Order: sequence, then structure tokens, then C-alpha cells
Amino acid sequence: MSTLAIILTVAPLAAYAVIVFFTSRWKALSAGIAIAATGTSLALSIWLLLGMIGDPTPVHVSMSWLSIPHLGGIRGLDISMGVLVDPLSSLMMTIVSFVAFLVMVYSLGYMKGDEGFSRYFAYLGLFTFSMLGLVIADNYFQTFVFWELVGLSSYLLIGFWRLKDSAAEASKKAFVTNRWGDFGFLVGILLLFTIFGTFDFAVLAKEIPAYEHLGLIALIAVLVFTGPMGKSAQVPFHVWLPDAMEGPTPVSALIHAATMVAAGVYLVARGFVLFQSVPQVMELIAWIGGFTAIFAALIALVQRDIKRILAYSTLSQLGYMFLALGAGSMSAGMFHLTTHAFFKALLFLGAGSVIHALHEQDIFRMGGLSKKMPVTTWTFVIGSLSLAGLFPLAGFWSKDEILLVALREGQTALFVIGLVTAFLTAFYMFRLIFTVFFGEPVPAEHGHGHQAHESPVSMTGPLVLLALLSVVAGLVGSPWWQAWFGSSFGSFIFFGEPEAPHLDLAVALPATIVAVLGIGIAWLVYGKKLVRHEALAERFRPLHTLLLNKFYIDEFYALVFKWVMMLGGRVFDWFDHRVIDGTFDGLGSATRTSGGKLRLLQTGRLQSYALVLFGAVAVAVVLVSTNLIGGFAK
Amino acid sequence: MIGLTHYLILAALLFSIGLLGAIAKRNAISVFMGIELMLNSVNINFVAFNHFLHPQFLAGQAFAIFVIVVAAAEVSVGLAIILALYRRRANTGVDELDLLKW
Amino acid sequence: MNGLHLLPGIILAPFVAALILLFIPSTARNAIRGLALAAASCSLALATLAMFTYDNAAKGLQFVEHVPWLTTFGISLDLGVDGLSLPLVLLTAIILFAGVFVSWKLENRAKEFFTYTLLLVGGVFGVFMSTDLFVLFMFIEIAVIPKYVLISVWGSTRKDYAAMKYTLYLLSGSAIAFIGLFAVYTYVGSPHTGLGYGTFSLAELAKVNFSPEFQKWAFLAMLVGFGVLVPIFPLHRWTPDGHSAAPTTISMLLAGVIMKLGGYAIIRVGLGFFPMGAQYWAPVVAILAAINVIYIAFVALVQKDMKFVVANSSISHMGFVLLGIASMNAVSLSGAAAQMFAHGIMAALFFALVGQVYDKAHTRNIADFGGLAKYMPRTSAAFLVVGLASLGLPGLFNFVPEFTVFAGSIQRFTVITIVSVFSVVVTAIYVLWVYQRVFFGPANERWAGLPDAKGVELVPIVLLGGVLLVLGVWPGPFMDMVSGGIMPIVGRIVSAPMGGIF
Amino acid sequence: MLGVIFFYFFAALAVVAAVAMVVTRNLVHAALFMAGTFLLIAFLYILMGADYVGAVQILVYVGAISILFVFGIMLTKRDRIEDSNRFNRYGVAATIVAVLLFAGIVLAVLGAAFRTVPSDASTSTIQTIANLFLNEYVLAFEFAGILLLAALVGAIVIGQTHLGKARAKPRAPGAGIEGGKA
Repeated sequence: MSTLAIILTVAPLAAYAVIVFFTSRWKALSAGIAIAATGTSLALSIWLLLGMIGDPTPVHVSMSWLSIPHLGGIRGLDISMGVLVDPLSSLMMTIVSFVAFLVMVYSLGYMKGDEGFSRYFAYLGLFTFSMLGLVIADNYFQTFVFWELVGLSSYLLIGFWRLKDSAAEASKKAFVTNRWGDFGFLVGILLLFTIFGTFDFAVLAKEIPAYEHLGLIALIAVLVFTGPMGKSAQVPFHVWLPDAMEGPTPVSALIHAATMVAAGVYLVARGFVLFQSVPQVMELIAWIGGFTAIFAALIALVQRDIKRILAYSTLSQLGYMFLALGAGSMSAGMFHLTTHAFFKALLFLGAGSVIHALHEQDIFRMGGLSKKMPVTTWTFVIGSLSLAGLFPLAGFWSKDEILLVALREGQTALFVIGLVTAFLTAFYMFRLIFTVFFGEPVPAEHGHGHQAHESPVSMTGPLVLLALLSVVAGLVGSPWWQAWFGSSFGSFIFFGEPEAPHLDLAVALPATIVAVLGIGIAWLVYGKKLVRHEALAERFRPLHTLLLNKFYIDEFYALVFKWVMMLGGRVFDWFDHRVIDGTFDGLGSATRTSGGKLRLLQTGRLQSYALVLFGAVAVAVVLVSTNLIGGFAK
Repeated sequence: MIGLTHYLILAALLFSIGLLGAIAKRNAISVFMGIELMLNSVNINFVAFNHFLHPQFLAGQAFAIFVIVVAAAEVSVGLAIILALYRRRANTGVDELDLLKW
Repeated sequence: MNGLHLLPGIILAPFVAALILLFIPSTARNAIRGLALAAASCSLALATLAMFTYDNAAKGLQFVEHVPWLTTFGISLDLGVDGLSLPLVLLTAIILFAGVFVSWKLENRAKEFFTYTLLLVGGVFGVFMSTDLFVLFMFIEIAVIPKYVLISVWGSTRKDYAAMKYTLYLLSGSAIAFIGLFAVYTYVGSPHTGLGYGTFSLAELAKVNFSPEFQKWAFLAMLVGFGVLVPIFPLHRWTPDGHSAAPTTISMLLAGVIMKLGGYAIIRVGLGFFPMGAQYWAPVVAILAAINVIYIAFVALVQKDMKFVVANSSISHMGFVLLGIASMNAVSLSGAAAQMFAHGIMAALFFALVGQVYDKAHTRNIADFGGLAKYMPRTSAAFLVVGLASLGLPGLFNFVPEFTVFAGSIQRFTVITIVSVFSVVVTAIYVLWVYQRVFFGPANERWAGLPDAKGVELVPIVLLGGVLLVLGVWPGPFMDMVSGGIMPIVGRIVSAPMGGIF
Repeated sequence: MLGVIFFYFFAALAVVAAVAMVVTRNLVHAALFMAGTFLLIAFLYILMGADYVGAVQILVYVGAISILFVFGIMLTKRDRIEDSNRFNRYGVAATIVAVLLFAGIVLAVLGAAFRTVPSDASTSTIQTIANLFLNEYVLAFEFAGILLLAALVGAIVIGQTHLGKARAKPRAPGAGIEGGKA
């Protein structure tokens, strides 16, 4: 089983290597290799998942990767690389390889004709490998390794159109922002190692609850959590994700919606025991998640770029997941991760289909696409409904679960935030839908309506498949499934006790109502156009501006970067050049100057030398003979 | 009775006088004379030490003779140099010979 | 013990080649560079052979050679390598080999260039191999001096200033280290305190119990003297100027191996013989290391010349070595030793690539570039690889030693280590920023004609990049060897009483 | 007793002659005073029983070197001989140094305890010195001879007239770096 896991992980890497070193000249072949490799991964991971459903006993193998013996009172370093196949990882690797596979197929159409076609598929292979490696990791160190590799692939893919300034800038921003999070993560696992002497999840799970210094554990937990905050783009590390939309749209679907950004959630779920042992940290996680959820949803209300709207939506949904985890339910968080992976990938790929047709990303320069692109339209609508959480689509079940958990754990405030976010979500998604797909087409000179056409099968195929999953995937976590099969998502992936799903009308009803309300208002404003949205924007000008500018956080960071980092650099550089160089160059020139003055003693006149020489001799003789500095005289 | 000390003090006096001549005179020949005087005072020391401390073994006297030989050689070369210098600069003032300054 | 006489071969190859070069007419370019390549290949092959035939289970000094030399002073030409020095010998051989290819097309006084380069590398080999303190010092000087000529004749950007600065800094350091050396000799020679006979043999010195007070000052002398080479803040200013002014091959050697001489000597001599003194100064070293790491990273952030960025990043990365040295435990020291190797390879590749760009574009000003990835895809990919290695990306070797150093040092200097870890952020910023401004963004038409890396230019890329990648993926055996070399030193540290300034 | 009187007599005269040699403004007079000093020193040698050294002193110093000096003076000095031997600017400083040195040596000498051995000054030393020169110091002796020869040749070469002229000739343009400097 572990061998299979290794094979399915390494296969995409092999594809990457083969493409980069051998086949990059033949585009179709390169794509074929990548897709075949990922297909292999997909097949194997489904096989593993089914195996896990049959027998959920974790399979764990590891081998030593690096070991330095200890000597003296210091811990030796013992790092191993391992494979941990359990329900959590098998589910995650299925999601990853599935979405990766679909995205690759989709990209066949989307990236057609791009000069970097082979490179693109190579990068996707690299990403899939890194992500799978992260999933199967059995210890924090390995997680960190692949965590960074995932960041690298993300960097490469965001900056795929590297000759575009904005893409280059965005890729750097993504990597650097993630690095801030990784800094905390790295320090966290170093401290974990210092205390427990191991990185292994299984060992730590046993030892952490027995450790008495809760404050230290809390510190470590918070530090480790900064990693997920960076990767899952939680406030305040969220700034990179919207910019990351500079990458090709399928990449956004794969990395910045379905898988990589979910890695943070996955890590928290993986190391749940660490966070769970300090309630305050759980509270913090929940609040960060809740805040991000509503914060991003607010920004999404006014964005004009179709991908940015989806990006903020992703932020918001990731916030949901952290809210669930923080509230104490790993099942709910992972469940939402799963359903979200499907419908958000669907939405991104749908948006990609639109962008592919129009070469346009501004939603107000689109319109009436439903006639020309029916498949895209209806799959997009399904995805949006699922995201909005309408019964009985996938999103309903997972969102319902999260709200339920929040309520159950007594986090009423978070529950309310969740509800408001659900309303906002429904509103901004249908604002997008009514503007882009319905209503009258934008005149040709403004938009590109005349070119619009349905995308090729390689692109619509994945859309339909994902739409299907967006509808039914939620069922595995529904009470019905529990009733039919006697088990469900919550009894497959859980922390502590298995969780049985149940439908609480006190939660489901308000959630559905706010979602319908959101859709309705969006229809009134953008479908029916009862109120012109420009007028609304005018009415709430300051708020609108604030939201449009994303609360000015990017600007704030830019300012901080410029004034703190760059100024620091300049000051230090100045110190280097003026003070340190000044000191040593000063020593040099002092030597030179004093030499220049002293050489005047070299009059060239023999007798002056003799005078000084014998003067010195005379003084020495007098000193010696008078015993002033010791001598032979008695 | 005249002892070693007398001779040593005499030698010291002559040496100092020679030194004064060597340092404080303008003319190169005069400087030379000072140096010769200093050499001679050293010779007095050699002979005196020999005479008063090791009368049986005449190493001191032998050395004095060597010094005289070297002094003779030195004077011949030195005066030749002074002559050559004089031909070039029409002057034998030592303090004007400062080409090697700085 | 190993019966193969590999070490004399490694060390003599460059010296002999340098000697033969003197008799080759300077017009025979092919013969000159062919000979240099032959010497480099010979050293590399033997070093690789030594690496693989080193008995990792037995550990300790192997391939030992003993040639009595100045027996009156207890000096002999003792050679031998252990897990600490053998990787550095290999590093030197690799960089020399790559460096010969980097300078393959050099036209300006190629004969003299290769002669000096080989001389320098021979000196470096000598330092890493000698097990006699005096010979070790002597080889450091041999390695340092040719560089003056190499920078001032073949350099660029303020080369006279840089060459003089480099030489004065390093010789001042040597002077201080020499004080320590003679103090040790005197101490050992005295029958009251030492052995009663003067010796420089490392094996003999290990028998001496140096008094704590003596250790304190002797270690300080070694630290300051060799710290200049590392370089340690605030004695680091020769590095940016020296690296930037030096021709590419020499920058590679400078950053790749010359800086390592300092770290190696501090570990071998400073820690090995004066563990108590090292304990005393450890907090100071740790703080200076953190300053090295963070402060210089910030300085690198605002540089305008690519080479200055890389040079400053070298100082910053050598800070990890110092941090590992300061923490003085098995993990951190293994990390420090491995970091020297990793950084050597990485810095050499970095300089080789910057040199490639500079040779073609004749400028290193970052602002002049843009979109080079379009014209030089291979160079740009290699640059990315080495940049990522520099910012400590897992999968490339540099990550492993850095992590090891952190894992060791956090157990002793928690706060200082955390501060140093922060450099992963700053390094990422400056590396990626430079990369973005040079290789990404709209393609600058001015560089449209630049040829991509090809032919011999690929040799350093493939060789150095391959080493980074292979060891990054599978560092186990390498780290075993290094930690095996470190253990005896750690053993001496552990048996010495603890205690620091604070 | 006679030795004491002789010593003081010769010593006083030698010192007076030496001082006169330094302070006189006439170079020729200085040379004569120098010869006198050498002669008096030769007497002192003889007083110490060093008859051979005294003889050599008279032969070499008084006879040869003094004459060489006089020749040197004659060959070089052309303007007023009465004012040819002046002090330079270091007069005062040199006097101080000389006095200081003398004082120091006197202090040292007075502070030292020598273990003197009585001896009779009557026997001749020539035979002993000859033995020394041809046995123990034969190498030094030979070298002294070579030195004298070298000095002789050197003096002749340096003193050649045309040498000075040859060096005074202007060099060909660009013939060397010193050319421009001198």
C-alpha cells in the first residue's frame, strides 16, 4: 500500500523530469505524459481510498533520511521520510489527483497554442508531485519540505507568463508572503523538535497531550499555524491569493482554489492534536477563519474581475474551513474542503472557459453568454448554487455542518458571521452570474460578444464532471448516506469521536433562507435591474471605495515593506559603507597620511640620521648605566 | 696607577669628540676625520682591554690591527667617492647631498 | 587505514600543472587551458575516488601521509582527511573543475591566470588536508596571496581598491591568527604547561590540556584571525568588493572555498583545541552570526549590482556556519560543516551564472535588465535553481545544512536562532526580486541578441546544479560522513566544562 | 710613576688635538691636528706595551691615511681654505648627544668592576701577533688582504676622471626611468 502511495506521488515528478529534460520540444507528447502520470496517480489514489474505506487502519512506513547522532546533552537530529496512508491522506490525495487530472485535461484546450505548453504541463506535474508528497507526509519535516515545493510550483505557475510584469510581480508576492508564514512554521517545528526530539505526527500525537507546559505548546501551535495562514491565505497573509490570479486560469482552479490553498487546512487537520490541546489557540484559529470569511466576502461584493471575485470567494470559503477546525470539528473542515474543491474548481474552470472565449476578465464587459455558451453557463450556475449552499447540493451539506458545529460549540458570534457570509456569498456569486451570463450582450465595440463560442470538449468535459460532483459529493456527508450505508464522511475522517451528520432545521433553514435572499437581491439588482448598481455604489461611495481597494491592505503592506524593509536595507547598507568601511578605510588613510608626514623625517642627510641614531644610543647607554631600566651596573 | 678605567674614559672622550666631528661638520672630509677618530678610540679600547684583562693572549691587538686595515681600505674608497662626488657637484658639503630624501 | 595515496595526487596536480605552465608559451592557448583542465580533472577524479573509498564506518583520519620536514621545530608535511575535511577537498576540486570551464574562453594572459589559479587551489587543498598546524597556516597564506594578483589584473569594478582591501583584511587576520599559532607553540613547548617539546602536529596538540585562561585568548585569536576569512561581522567588508571585482572563476573560488578556509580553521583549530575558550566566546559568536545573517540580508536587499547581491548573500549564508560553530553541538556543527560545502557549491554556481550574464551583457546593473528569460532560458532556469537553493528551498542541498544548523542551535541559542531563521524571508525577497527584475518582466529589446548558455558554459551549471540536487534529495550518507568528522571535536567540547560570557 | 705622567701628558695632548681638529675652521689644520692625535694615540699604545700596534698606527694612520686626507683636501677644495671646515646646523644637538654619550659611557665604566690582571709591558708582542695572524686568524688575515686589494681597485675605479664625465652625459630620450627623475 505504501509502495502504491510512493508510486502515485512520484509519477508526476517523473513526468516533470521527462518533459523538462527530453520531450519539451513535442507539446502533445509532453501533455500526454503529464496526463498519463497524473491519471496513474488518480487511479492509484482511488484504489487507496477505497482500500481505506474498507479498512481504515493507517499504513505507516518510514525510512531514515538524515540522522546525526546526539552527543552531550543535546538532541541528535533524526529525520525520516515516510508515507502515512490513512483516511485523511487517502481522501486528500484523491482530491488532489482528481482535480489535477481534470485540470490537465481542461488545459489541453485552454492552453492550446501557448508557446510554453510543455513547460506548463511540466510545472503542473511538479505541483502534483509536491502536493501529493505533502499529503502522504508522516512528519512535520517532510510536510515542510513539500510545503515549500508546493510554494515553488505555485510560484512557477503564477509567474507562468513571466514576461508579463504583473505576473512576475504576483508570483514573487505569493512566494514571499508564503515565506512569512513558513518562517513561523519553521520556527514552530524547530521548537517542537527541541522539546520532543521528533517530527513524527504519530509520536507527537502521543507526547503532546502529556506535555505540561501549555504556554509553550500554545506558542508552538500559533507559530505552526502561521504556515497554514500563509498557504491558505488567511488574514493577514491573504494578499497574495487575489494577485495569484495572474496565472493561467486552470492553475488558479487547481492550486489557488482546490488543492494548494487547502493544504493549510489539511495541515491543521493533520496536526490537530497540537492545536486542539490549547483551547485558546483553537479559538484564535476559529476567529481568524471567521474574520477571513466575512472580510473576503465583503471585498468580493464589489470586484469587477471575474477571477478576483472567485479568488476572494476562495479566501472566504477557506475561512469557513478554519472556522470549522477552530470550532473543533476536523470532519466539518475536511468535508467542506472536499466539496469546495469540486465546486470551486468548477467555477474557476467555468470562468476560464469564459475568459478563453472572450479574452476578457471584467464582468461588466460581458453579458448574455447563456445562449452562446450553454454548458459553461449551466455548470457555472450549478457550481454557484452549490457554493451558495442551496439544498441539496454539495455546498449545502458541508456549510451546514460548519454552522452546526459553530452553534454546537457555543460560538454564536461565529455562527452569525457564518450566516452573514453565506448571504454575501450568494449575493456576489449571482451578481456575477446575472451580469455575465444573462442580461443583454454588451455591444461588440465594448466587449467581445461576437467571438463568444462554447469551449471544446476537453474543457466542457471536466466542467460537466465537476458539476455532477458539485451536486452529489455532499451526499457522503449527509444523514441520508448515514442512513443508507451506516457510515458517512464524519465517521471516516474525524478527530477523537466519529461524527454522525444530522440535519438540524434550526441551522439549515436560516442558512437556506439567507442564501435564497442573497440570490434574490442579486437578481433584483443585476438581473431585473430594479436598482442600478452604479447608483448603489454612488450611494455608499466611501464603503464602496474601501471595499474596491481591499481595505487598502496591499497598499499598507507595500508601504511597510518600503519603509521598514527597504529603509532597513538602506540604513544597513549605509552603515556598511560609511561606518565600517569608513573605519577601515580611515585606518588605511590614517596610516597613509601619517606615513606621508613621517617620511619627512627622511631628510636624506646622512648626518641627521647619525644624530638620531647616536642620540638613541646615548640615551640607551645612559639608561643602562644608571640602572633606570635595568642594566649591569650595581 | 693608571688603570683600565683611565684608558676607557679617554677612549670615550675621543669617541665623543669624533662623533661631534662626524655629525656636526659640513665638509665630507671633515666628517671622515671624525669617523677615523672614532675608530681610533675603539682601538684604544681593544688594546686597553687586552692589556689589562688578558695580557697573555693578544687577540685585542690583533683586532686593532684589523680595524686599522679596514679603516685604511675605507678611507681610500671614501676619499675616492668624495673625489667623484666633487667632480659631479663641485662641492663637498654633506648637507647638500640629500637625493635620497623622502 | 587506507592504503591509497590519493592526497598527494590531489594536492600536487595543481602545483605541478602550475609549474609546467611556466614553460608553455603564452600563445599556446589550447595547451594552457588543456593543462589546467587536466590538473582540475585529476584532482576532481582523485577527490571523488577518495570520497567513495573513505571508510565511513571507521571514520577518523584516513589516507594519512607523513613526510618529516622541519623536524627541529616539530613541523612535518602531514596529510590526512576526515569527514570534516574530505567534503571540502571535494568541494574545492569541483569548483576548480567548473571554474576552468568558466574561464575557458579567457584570452587575456590566460597562462598567468591559470598559473595563479592553480597555485591558489593547491594552497586550499593543502589547508584542508594538512594535519600539521604550521603547514595548515602556511597553505592558508599560499591560498590567499595569488588572489591579490588575480583580482588586480583580471578584475573589474574598482579592482585595485578591492584587491588591496582583500589582501590587507586577510593578512591582518593572518597576523592575528599567527599570534595564536605561536602562543600555542610556546605553550606546548614549555615543560610546565605542555609537552616539553615544540610541535605543530594536530595529533600531538590534542594531547595537551590547555588552561582555560589560555584557551580564552587563543580561541579569540583564532576567531578574529580566521573570522576575517569567513567573514564575521564587522570584518566582512572585503567580501562584497573583493567578490565583485574578481573575475568570475575567482569569485567562484573566493566564495566557494576561500571563505570556507576560515570556517574550517575555526572548527578544526579553534573548537578542536580550545573548547573552553570557544564556550567562553560562544554567545558573542552567536550574536555576530545573527548579525551576519540578518543584517547582511538586508544589505543585499538594496544592492543595485547583481554581483554585490550575491556577494552579500554569501556573507549572510556564512552566518549560518558561524551560528553552527557558536552552538557547539553535534547537530549544529555538522550543519555548519555541511553548510560550508553546500554554500560553496551554490555560491560558485551563482557567480558562474552572474558571470555568464555579465560576459554577454557587459553590465551587472539589475535595473538594466528585464525579461532575459526569453533570450536565455537555460541560464534563467539555472539562475532560478541556484536562487532557490540560496533561499533554502527543500530539494536543493542548502536547505539541509541550514535546517541542521537551526535544529542544533535552537537548542542552545533559541532567540538568536529564531532571529536568524527570519533570514529565510529576507533572502526570498532579495533573491526573487533580483530574479524578477533580471529575468522576468517585459523583454528588453536591448538584450535580444544575447546567446543562451551552451557548450562549455553548461558544464558548471550541470555539475554544480547536479550536486545541489542530488545531495538535496539524498543527503543521508553525506551528512553521515560530515557528522562522523565532527564527532571527535564535539567529544572534546562535551568533556570541557560549560560556561559562556553571559 | 713615569707611566702616569706619560699617560696624562699624552692623553691630554691627544684630547686637545682632537678637540682642535673638530673646532678649527681650516681644513688643512684639521688634518694636521688629526695626524697629531693619531701620533699621540700611537704613544699610548706603546705605553700599554702594544709596540707593534703603535708602530702600525704610526705607519698607517699618521703616515698614510693623513697624507691621503691632505691629498683629498687639495684635490677638492678650491675656495677659501681658511673657512673650509665649518659646523653645520646640528652643532648644538650633536654636542649634546656627544656629551650625553660620554657621560653615559663614563657612568658605565665607573660602575663596572673589571678583574684586571697584572702584566709586564716589556716583552715584545710582534712574535705573538705574527703567530696569531698566521695561525688562528689566518683566514681573517687573508680576507683583510683581499679587502685591501678590493678597496684599492675600487678607489681607482671610483676616482677615475672619465667615469664622472660618462655619467654626466645626457641619456638618449626614453632610455630609462631614472632619466627623467634625476
